Amino acid sequence: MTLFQKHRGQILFLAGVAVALAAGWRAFPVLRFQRVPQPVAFSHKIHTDKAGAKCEDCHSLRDDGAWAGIPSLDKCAGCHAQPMGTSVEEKRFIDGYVTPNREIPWQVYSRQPENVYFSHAAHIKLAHLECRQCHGAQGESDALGPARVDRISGYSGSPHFQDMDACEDCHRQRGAANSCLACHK
Amino acid sequence: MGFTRRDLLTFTGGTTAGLLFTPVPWGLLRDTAVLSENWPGIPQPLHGEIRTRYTTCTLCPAGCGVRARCDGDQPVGLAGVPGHPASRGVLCPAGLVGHHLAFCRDRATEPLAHGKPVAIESAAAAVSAAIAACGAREAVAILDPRPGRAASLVYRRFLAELPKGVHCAPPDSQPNGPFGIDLENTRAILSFGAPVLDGWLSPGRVLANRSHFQLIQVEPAYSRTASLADLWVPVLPGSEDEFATAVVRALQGETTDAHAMDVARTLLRNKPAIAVGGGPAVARLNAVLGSIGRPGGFLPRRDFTPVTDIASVPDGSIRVLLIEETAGGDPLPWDLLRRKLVPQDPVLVALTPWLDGCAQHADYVIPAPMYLESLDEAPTPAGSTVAGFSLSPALLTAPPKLAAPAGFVLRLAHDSATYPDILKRRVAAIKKGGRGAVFTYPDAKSTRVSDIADLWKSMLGGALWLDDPLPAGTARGADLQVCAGPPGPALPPNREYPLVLIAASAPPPHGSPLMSKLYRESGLRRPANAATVHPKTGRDQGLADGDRAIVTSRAATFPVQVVFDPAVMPGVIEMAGQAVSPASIRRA
Amino acid sequence: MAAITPKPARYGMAIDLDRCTGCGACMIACAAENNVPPARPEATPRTGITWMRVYQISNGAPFPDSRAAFVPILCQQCGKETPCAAVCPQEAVETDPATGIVDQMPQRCLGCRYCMAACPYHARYFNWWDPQWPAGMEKTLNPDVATRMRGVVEKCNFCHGRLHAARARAAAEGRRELHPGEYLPACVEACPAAAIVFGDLDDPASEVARLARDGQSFRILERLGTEPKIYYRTTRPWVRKAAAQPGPASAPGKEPVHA
Amino acid sequence: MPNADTQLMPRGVRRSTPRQFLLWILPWAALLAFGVYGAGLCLVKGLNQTHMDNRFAFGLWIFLDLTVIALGAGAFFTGFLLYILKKSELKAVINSAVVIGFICYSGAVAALLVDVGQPARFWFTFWHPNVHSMLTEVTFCISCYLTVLFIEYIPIVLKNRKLRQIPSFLVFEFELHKLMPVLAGVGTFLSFFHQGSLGGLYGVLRGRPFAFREGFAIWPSTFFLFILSAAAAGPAFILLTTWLVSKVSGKQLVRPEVLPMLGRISGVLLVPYILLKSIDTLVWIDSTSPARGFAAYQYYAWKPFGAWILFAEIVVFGLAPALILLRRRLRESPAWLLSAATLVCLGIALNRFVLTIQTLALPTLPFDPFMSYLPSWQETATFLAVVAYGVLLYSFSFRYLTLFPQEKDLSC
Repeated sequence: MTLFQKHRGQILFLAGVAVALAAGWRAFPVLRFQRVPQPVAFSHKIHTDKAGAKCEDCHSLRDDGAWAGIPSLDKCAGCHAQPMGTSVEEKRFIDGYVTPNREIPWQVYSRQPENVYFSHAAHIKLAHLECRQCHGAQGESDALGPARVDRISGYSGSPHFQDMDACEDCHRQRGAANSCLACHK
Repeated sequence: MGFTRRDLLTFTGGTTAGLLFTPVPWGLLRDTAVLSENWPGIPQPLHGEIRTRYTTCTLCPAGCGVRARCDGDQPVGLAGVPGHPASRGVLCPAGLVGHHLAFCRDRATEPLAHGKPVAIESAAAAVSAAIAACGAREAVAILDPRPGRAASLVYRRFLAELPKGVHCAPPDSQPNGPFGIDLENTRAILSFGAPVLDGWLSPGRVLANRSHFQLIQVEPAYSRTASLADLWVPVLPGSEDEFATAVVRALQGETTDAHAMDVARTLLRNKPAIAVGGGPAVARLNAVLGSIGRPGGFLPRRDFTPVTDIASVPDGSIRVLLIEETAGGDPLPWDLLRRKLVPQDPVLVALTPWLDGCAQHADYVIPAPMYLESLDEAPTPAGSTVAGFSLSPALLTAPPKLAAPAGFVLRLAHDSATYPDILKRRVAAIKKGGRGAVFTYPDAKSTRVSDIADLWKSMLGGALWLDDPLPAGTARGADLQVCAGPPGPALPPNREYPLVLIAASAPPPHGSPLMSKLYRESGLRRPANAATVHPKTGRDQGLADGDRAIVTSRAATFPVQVVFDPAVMPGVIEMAGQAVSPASIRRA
Repeated sequence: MAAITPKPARYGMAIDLDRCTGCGACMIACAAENNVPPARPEATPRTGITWMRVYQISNGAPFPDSRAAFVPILCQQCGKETPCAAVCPQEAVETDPATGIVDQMPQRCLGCRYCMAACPYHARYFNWWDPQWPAGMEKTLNPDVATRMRGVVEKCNFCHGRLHAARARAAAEGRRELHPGEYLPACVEACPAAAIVFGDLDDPASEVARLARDGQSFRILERLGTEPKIYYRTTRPWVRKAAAQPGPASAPGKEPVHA
Repeated sequence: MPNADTQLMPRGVRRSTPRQFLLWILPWAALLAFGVYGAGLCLVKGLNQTHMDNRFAFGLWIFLDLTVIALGAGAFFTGFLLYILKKSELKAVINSAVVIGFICYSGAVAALLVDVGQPARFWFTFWHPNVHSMLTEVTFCISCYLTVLFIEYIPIVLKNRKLRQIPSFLVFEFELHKLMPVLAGVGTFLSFFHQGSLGGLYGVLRGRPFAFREGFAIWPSTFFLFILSAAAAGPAFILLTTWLVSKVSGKQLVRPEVLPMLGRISGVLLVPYILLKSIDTLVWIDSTSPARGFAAYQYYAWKPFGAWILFAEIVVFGLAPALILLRRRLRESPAWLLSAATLVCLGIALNRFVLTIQTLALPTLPFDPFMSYLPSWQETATFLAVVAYGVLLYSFSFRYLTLFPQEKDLSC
């Protein structure tokens, strides 16, 4: 009691500090991002294991070196015109997208700012990077996690796609070009 | 004791201090910075697959090949087709951004009857009725901006069915009549006001040959061409024909006019030489130069069908006038057209993509597809020595309610065929004729027509058919008279109009908003309202450089911005797109 | 691993002033290629954005002896003590060692305009307005170039989007090096008179290097010592005089340069 | 209520009645509001609200910044003389000097924030600094020095009669006071630096032969000229303001010998400045400019920027006031003293004007025209807002704080 009275000031101050630290380190990183679930429950695992698909089968380079990214619906429809399994998810997917021929509004984990120029061709064909080096174990994942979108800037908050420093470090280590317009446009 | 204000302050102090050691401030700073990088409301490009597609430019008669870089199906950049025989892989500034036209304001997007939206059927019915209601002596006319197309044929057929149908074209729409210009072999060009270096024929073809011809520009205006020509002969406005005659006499060794002698000498030194532009005397001049039917001169081609010049149609004779306007063409002077119509309730039908041209006066507006919005055609490229034809496949999806002019006329004729059918027939005819070769854009190769299995398909992929040349010596000098315009009026200045108004090159009537780079965002080209005068002339009229002023001619008065240029002929006013006429200028 | 960076190039241009007819195709092609917004109604030659700008010059002789020539001015990509790069307070401007191109980063730019004051060629342009396109026209924007925002400086970067595209194509074929001519700025491609030659000034075999070396070529404001990479050529003495003489010809009382 | 008002005032000095004070404040407040509106337009709608353009990338505002910062130099230099060189007579004006310094610098920074196209990115300069840029130097020094001035301002505020009653404030103020010499030292260093960098700002523009100067190490000669000229102008400006305030308030604020002393300091510094400036100009005309292909006469071929500007800068606004201020007899007479001080301040303004505006007006391309520029009303309003802000802040400080310690003794 008297002790509290004596150090009332300091205690309150420290309490403030504690609250701030908790909010800043625990709450902020969570609140900062909005979690957007994927429209379709897709399992890379099943497709690689059961269907024996390889990354390049769906995610490929075009002839002009541009990255095709996530395949369009017809790629899925190729096999999923009719249900292949018995899962409810698949049925919902077919009824929701394949039958009405609606493109799937995938949430991109790695959405880059408009002014960023990233060449998959250079990183795959020249630097020989593995997909996982940037995309982690996405290829083996059984379910697609939600995409994290920064509430203010609207950018991807994926753990695998850190900010510019990460790119720069790697480029520095490998002695790759590091000028602004090497990666910006 | 309770929680005092001071406690609150201490606590807040603590939190503030604490926050500095968390990611909050830096995280927020970074986010705001990133936010400022893609500022809200800034349009973002599409990101589809990049494809290349080919078509042919129909904005002007040059018929340049177009290579379109498309993002998905949307063209995002236009460029020339390398090796294209008519355009040599080059586009003009307007052509480079032709894919923007579809997004311009003042577009006609639905059929209008007396300003009110109507269904295309009812518009057609009304027009048919008007045609049926024509009196015996009253004509039905179609104004065809680009004769020689398959569409023109549709018009002719339709008009032939009518008791009094006139297929007419704007003045000077068939320069050099049946002749092409053998630019590749000519060594001197004596140009009477033709904008040789500023949009004449096709820029690519002219500039590719620029290094091997002498250019003499006879023109009162200090035009682009005049300023760049090897010799500029600034004759008085309207005296071009006089000078041509003088040159003829000089060539025959009869005159002593120093300028004419000088010019004649240059022409004789650089043969073959040709004279272009201007009036009858210029035709004579070409005869004397022997430039007709000879290499390096005017060579005749097959496909020519003369069309009535609208100016030569008797005044007050047309009851129903259908005017086709192209996406890039200049609108005709309205007073000229009005004179041709019958005084009592004439019917004017505008087949046009624009609302701001003749559509303003039209009873019926039939919205035509914009450039690149529908399958179109390009006839023989301007100045080509052989007949030619190419398709202009669509790259953009057109709004629903548009109707191609030829398609509308087919509808009037109750012909079941569509415009594409007509184009198909034209291509089939070419195939049947078996003459000439086809230059295909994607591979830049020329193939004999006879060796092509599916001509229609390869034409749709972007191609230019060129006829075989006519055997030499099949041309008569007299034919060139066809194309010679009337001589300009000689203009003695008088008290009321002390100056002479002459044409300076005008901005295109419609164009991509990016054309502002040339006309407003840089001094490269003078805007439409610039009146350029010699400083002395200006000062005599009590003007200063940059003044706002009023130019008055017999025809009209215009508000202008005065520009002083010591290069301009004293006593004249140079203004965008004006006919030669006496004029005065005073400070506004 | 030096191998990862291709042999550095020093891209430059040789512009033949005797061929240029001032048609402006380069300016239009440039604006379309680089997503430069069209002018606002209030815009003037002094507030407009033209990475490539063609100036008309005159021999100064009055009627009827006047002759005109046209001088395309774009960023001269200064190679030494680059005035703009030196002054930018936050490294929004830098010279790319791999290409010699002076990069401008609008996303880093504060909009202080110090670089514009520093540039002797007036080749830098400020976004005085929010960029705006007519409704629907944003679909025609070039995907290889990011649009800029209000309040930042931009300038010619030799169509860097095209360089990216060319590199991507090469990478897809497993190449690091670009073939000569594989990468051309839009203005070079669009010029109907083929007045602009573009290439690597350090590659002795390249056309541009040859032109730069021969006697006909000069650079504008050469004596400022900033080693610009744009060479101009002409055989007309007055053009050379009017374009190459250091210091403004428009100075009052300065004799005009006659043909 | 007046008595509360009087309780806030320093003891033993008389101040105008609240009504008078209000009447004095109102017009300035109105001006400030108007200016803030203009600045707001520039921030919301963008810099198209100004008449600056791609050729006149800098305009009225940069001129304002350079000038007020030069005039604000009185703060650091007086501090330097008082705390470092122990010129204790300057105690009489140091507080006023600090306030003026604070006003000038905060005003300049405010104007700069409106001037840049992306104010939200102001911190980029600290995050990604380009160490070769003079502007980086300027930004760092000015922001630091502004902080210093702020800290120097605090004790003056805390000395306020009412605030003194809070014991902890008193202690804090006392502690701060011991810090003053240190702060003055730091401030002096920073100021010397950024005054110089501001000069360097233009001196390094090798693309602008009119402004470009050779120099020592990385610093062009303008770097040093600016330091000197600012040091000379600072005291002159304090002299002027002190006189002005005593005229407006109708009180004697400092002992009669103080102002002439300030004048003398200014004069003493002006002489070397003029000397160096003349030498620098000659070197520039003779070699620097011609070496870059520009004959110096060209610059003065355009009206209104004739050679008269050089003459005015060096003789009318430099030599003349210097001679006046160095002659004791002239210095003692208020008329001479004040006109000389005015000339000095005008000279500085002209010098900054020439460097900012004339530099940009002159074409560099052979085929480029001479450009002129008139600020838009929004620009002018923002400019006036800074002035109004200064007057207001100073008026309040003068009313409630002790800016002139001697006033008390002189008034009784």
